[in-house]
Amino acid sequence: MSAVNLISAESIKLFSTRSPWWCNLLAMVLPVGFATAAVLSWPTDVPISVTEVQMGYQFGMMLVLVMAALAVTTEYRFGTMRTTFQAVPGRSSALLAKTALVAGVAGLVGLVAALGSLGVASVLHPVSDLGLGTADELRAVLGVAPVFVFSAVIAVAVGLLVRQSAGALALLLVWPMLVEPLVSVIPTVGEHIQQWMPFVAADHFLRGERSMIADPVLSPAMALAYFAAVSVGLLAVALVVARRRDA
Amino acid sequence: MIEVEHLTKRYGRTVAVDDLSFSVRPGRVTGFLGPNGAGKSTTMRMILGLDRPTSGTVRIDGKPYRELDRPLTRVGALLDAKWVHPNRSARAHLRWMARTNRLPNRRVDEVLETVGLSGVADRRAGGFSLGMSQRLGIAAALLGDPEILMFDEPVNGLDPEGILWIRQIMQRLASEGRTVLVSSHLLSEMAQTAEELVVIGRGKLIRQCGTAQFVDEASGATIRVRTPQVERLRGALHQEGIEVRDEVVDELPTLVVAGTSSERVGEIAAAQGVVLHELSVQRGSLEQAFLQLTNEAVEYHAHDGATTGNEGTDR
Amino acid sequence: MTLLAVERIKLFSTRSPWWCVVVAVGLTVGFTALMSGFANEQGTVTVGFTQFSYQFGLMVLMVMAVLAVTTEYRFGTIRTTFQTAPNRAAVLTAKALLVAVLAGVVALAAAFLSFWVSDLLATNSDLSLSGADAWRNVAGTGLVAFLAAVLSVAVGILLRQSAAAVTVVLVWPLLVEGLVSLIPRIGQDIQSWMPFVAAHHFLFGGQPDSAEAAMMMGMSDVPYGPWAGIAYFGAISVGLFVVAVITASRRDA
Amino acid sequence: MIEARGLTRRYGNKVAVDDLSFSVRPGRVTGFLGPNGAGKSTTMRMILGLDRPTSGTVRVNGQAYHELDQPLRRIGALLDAKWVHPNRSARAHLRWLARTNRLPDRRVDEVLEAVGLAAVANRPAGGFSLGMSQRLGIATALLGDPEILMFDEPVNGLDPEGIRWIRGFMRDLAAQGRTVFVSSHLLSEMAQTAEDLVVIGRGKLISQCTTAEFIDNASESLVRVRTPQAEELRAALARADAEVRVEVETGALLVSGVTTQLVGEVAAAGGVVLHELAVERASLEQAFMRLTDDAVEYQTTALPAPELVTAGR
Repeated sequence: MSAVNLISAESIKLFSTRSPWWCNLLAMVLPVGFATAAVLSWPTDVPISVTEVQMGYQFGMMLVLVMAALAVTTEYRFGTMRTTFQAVPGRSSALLAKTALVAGVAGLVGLVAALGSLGVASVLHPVSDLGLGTADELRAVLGVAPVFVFSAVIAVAVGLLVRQSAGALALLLVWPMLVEPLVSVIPTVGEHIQQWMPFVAADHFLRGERSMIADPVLSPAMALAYFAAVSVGLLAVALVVARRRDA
Repeated sequence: MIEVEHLTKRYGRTVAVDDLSFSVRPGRVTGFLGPNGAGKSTTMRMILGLDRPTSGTVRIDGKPYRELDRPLTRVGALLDAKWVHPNRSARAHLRWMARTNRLPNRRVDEVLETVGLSGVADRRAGGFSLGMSQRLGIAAALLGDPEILMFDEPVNGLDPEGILWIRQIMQRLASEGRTVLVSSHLLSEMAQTAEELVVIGRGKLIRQCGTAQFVDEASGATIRVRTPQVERLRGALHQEGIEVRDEVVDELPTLVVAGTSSERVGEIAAAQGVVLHELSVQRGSLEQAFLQLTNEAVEYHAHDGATTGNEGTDR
Repeated sequence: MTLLAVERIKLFSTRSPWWCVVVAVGLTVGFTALMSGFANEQGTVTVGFTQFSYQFGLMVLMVMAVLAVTTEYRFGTIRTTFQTAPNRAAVLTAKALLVAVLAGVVALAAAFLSFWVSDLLATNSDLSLSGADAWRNVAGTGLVAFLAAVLSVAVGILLRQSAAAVTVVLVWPLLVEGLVSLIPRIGQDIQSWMPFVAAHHFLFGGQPDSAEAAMMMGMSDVPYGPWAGIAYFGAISVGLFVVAVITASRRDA
Repeated sequence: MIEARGLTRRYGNKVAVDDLSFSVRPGRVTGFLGPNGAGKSTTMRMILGLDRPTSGTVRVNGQAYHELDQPLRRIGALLDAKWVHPNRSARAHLRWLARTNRLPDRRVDEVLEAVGLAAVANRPAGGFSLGMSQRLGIATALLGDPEILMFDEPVNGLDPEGIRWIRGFMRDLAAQGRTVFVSSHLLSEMAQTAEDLVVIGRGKLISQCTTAEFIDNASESLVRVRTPQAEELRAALARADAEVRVEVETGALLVSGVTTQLVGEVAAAGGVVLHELAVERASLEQAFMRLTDDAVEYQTTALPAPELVTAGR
């Protein structure tokens, strides 16, 4: 069974139900919508920066997390995971194919959302010189794609471990939106711990010095590498667990 | 007493139940039959006030379901055995139901005992097999000790012992004077359980009558006779004006007689001194009768070349 | 009363509410303890500081409230429920009330435990529950959780589906309300009228460290007082719940 | 060919399947019977490599399931018809499955046609009745045109037309030389469909034999006689060394250890008028009840003992 077949099977699965379409659509529309709102209310004579235009990427990321987690948990909920393992007894290859597909889709969604935001902003706000000239600008825009890719990997891994939609989603949403930001409130050590939080690291990669980390240890590129390592590590654990478990 | 009058339910353009009227009487098991998609479940859900009829009414002892006080003491129903929270124990499931209708907790233990789940009452229902869930569903239906009971495919998933048990419990409930309405696709089971039938197809009433009547109308009974003195018996039956057909059954020559009783054939044979090797009544099966009557009401025909004629009469 | 008792049996006979209660209290109190432990040296622990982590508990309790409804739809027990008690408005109100009371009590317990734990750990700070503002801050979390649970039940009834409902009740307060303020010029005005911002203002408004608390939500000044804030939040919760009940009564179960 | 050797599965300290060995041969329908909780589903899941055996092996055409390349082409199975995403169409469900084992999309339409779902193939499966889901499950099993087919309670939820259809369908598959392994609780159905039986109880093998043998081993066959001269016939039969009982409700005589011919001759010789003379074969249900009596896990209580039940009447 070749990887191509497995990925193609997974893509039929993913795109033959409604929720991934909704999630992906919203993941593209919301950041662009946010960029539009931001640009429209920005003073027309003051330039806006690329980083500010991309601020709404978090909406997209949340929906990508939801989409990727549901791609796994609904299979457990409706019993199709068993059918999958029946058709592909090598479970890891089936799950890797799913991860690859979901992550790939997430990356594309990220790219569309980021370029869409940029495009809308440059049309609506001609005063600003919005482009992909500097390394920072490139990272802020094109970087959304890898961030979404690895976010999706994390979500697939959590979905495999938790197997249950509500639990997986609560974890995946509360973690980046509440736990990671609140960590910085802890006096003395909070800010130091915070920069080792995966989604904060991803944010640091995208936004560089504008991210919430005051005194970063990692360079933006290293922050992405760190985020990727966390996601792949989590996936490895999830695959081992899924292989050992009864389906 | 359940009275259904001109009941209609539309979902968009599809008509699930179409001007359906029937009533279910106490003291007997009434079978509710129909092909898939005939509207049986929808009808049952409307009886319980779960779905709103587009038009028409359902009355339970003269009142709509939603107006019943403590409805569980009037109607007990099992529609889907899997409608239980998987992490809740069987006992807790019944306890909350009992509480809604102010039934004592003691009653919970009683019905658990009746369905044979006492030993597993505190286990989570999610770990139950379909058969055990089915028993839990039946316990829930019996909880309020209601006069009217309604079961949707109660035999589904039960093992043979359970099937036998439910057949007996339904007959017992009817003999206590209760109203019992049961839907099922298993006609060999229904033939043994239901005295009365309500048959629907495409949402419309096809027939409401006794089971025996239903079967006999569709396919009359025949009598199978085997004897070493075939010609003598044939002649004697001819003289009495009785029709006889020759067939080969189980590789033995056999006379098939229609339009009379086995008693009469036996007496004619005895009068002529004919030795009988077999004298048995062959009834049509409920399956045959049902398939004949609902033929055009079946919605999804499978393609097959293999079905043979009279499987229903196999013993 | 009967219906409340029924909902109580239902809620506590599955595991997830227990887990939610434990996690809600544990997270809130644990995080407060962590913060207070580190803040002890500076001696800057205030009443508001001990309540910063209320959102942890609140989110978990909202998830619990959503699941109390959506699992009934998922497992079909809602049909059994409506079969045993055909008055749907009464059933759903009983459920909302029970879940809300539970959420309120748990949040209250978490708030007082947080305060008490901070008091133990932050020996250098002079913590005391005196004054209306301090009491509103600590005891008010119960009220906020109560109303937030009603809102969550309403969302659950309307969406009937765990994944969607959980996403909505988490993304709304955590992301939407915060990011709204980033829209230039009008963003902050819109934000003041966001329900969870109003609830937050009820808890922390008018306190010495309200600025820090406001910053946490990424929010600015609001043009109304704390009690108006909770009234506004309550109106939205109850309004949504009424809409949900009407919808459920009309719908096929 | 499916072969189980010493198959055992424990969950904690509960033994679901206990040293089970059997084989299922091609060219016939083999019924898999057992009371609830006997371990049938667990066994089927182990055959498909979904659950791991604690010990023992099960082989499909000589190979363990996980060693099969493109397993859908070797063994097709229907374990639970509801294992379909409710928002996914029947066609999409079959298409992704076909893709995993490199089956052409054309095959999807063929099997949809074969089970009679072609017209509703693009509707979401969540709106299907249990009967339609069951047909979709059967289509899934047929997808890879496999030599071996395994069905867990395939009749569940089918309407009478569907029941008759699948009965004929399984016989056809076996007649084509395939191995067909079917579990079911509906014994009147199995009696009409299965030639061979594998019967288990509490995880252990109770019997593996043909259906006819199974019934004959478990129960005697009786001759049922109705006559207005019961006493005379009874006496005459007693002289012929036949054992006679009286059925209480009807007054009919139940004679064991003789043929209908013999009873007919005895009656004629004594000038006895007969109203009925028929063989009363034991049903599979009766045979099953007798053999699995102590293997039933959730015994129900407080009901009268089963009366003599005659199947197919």
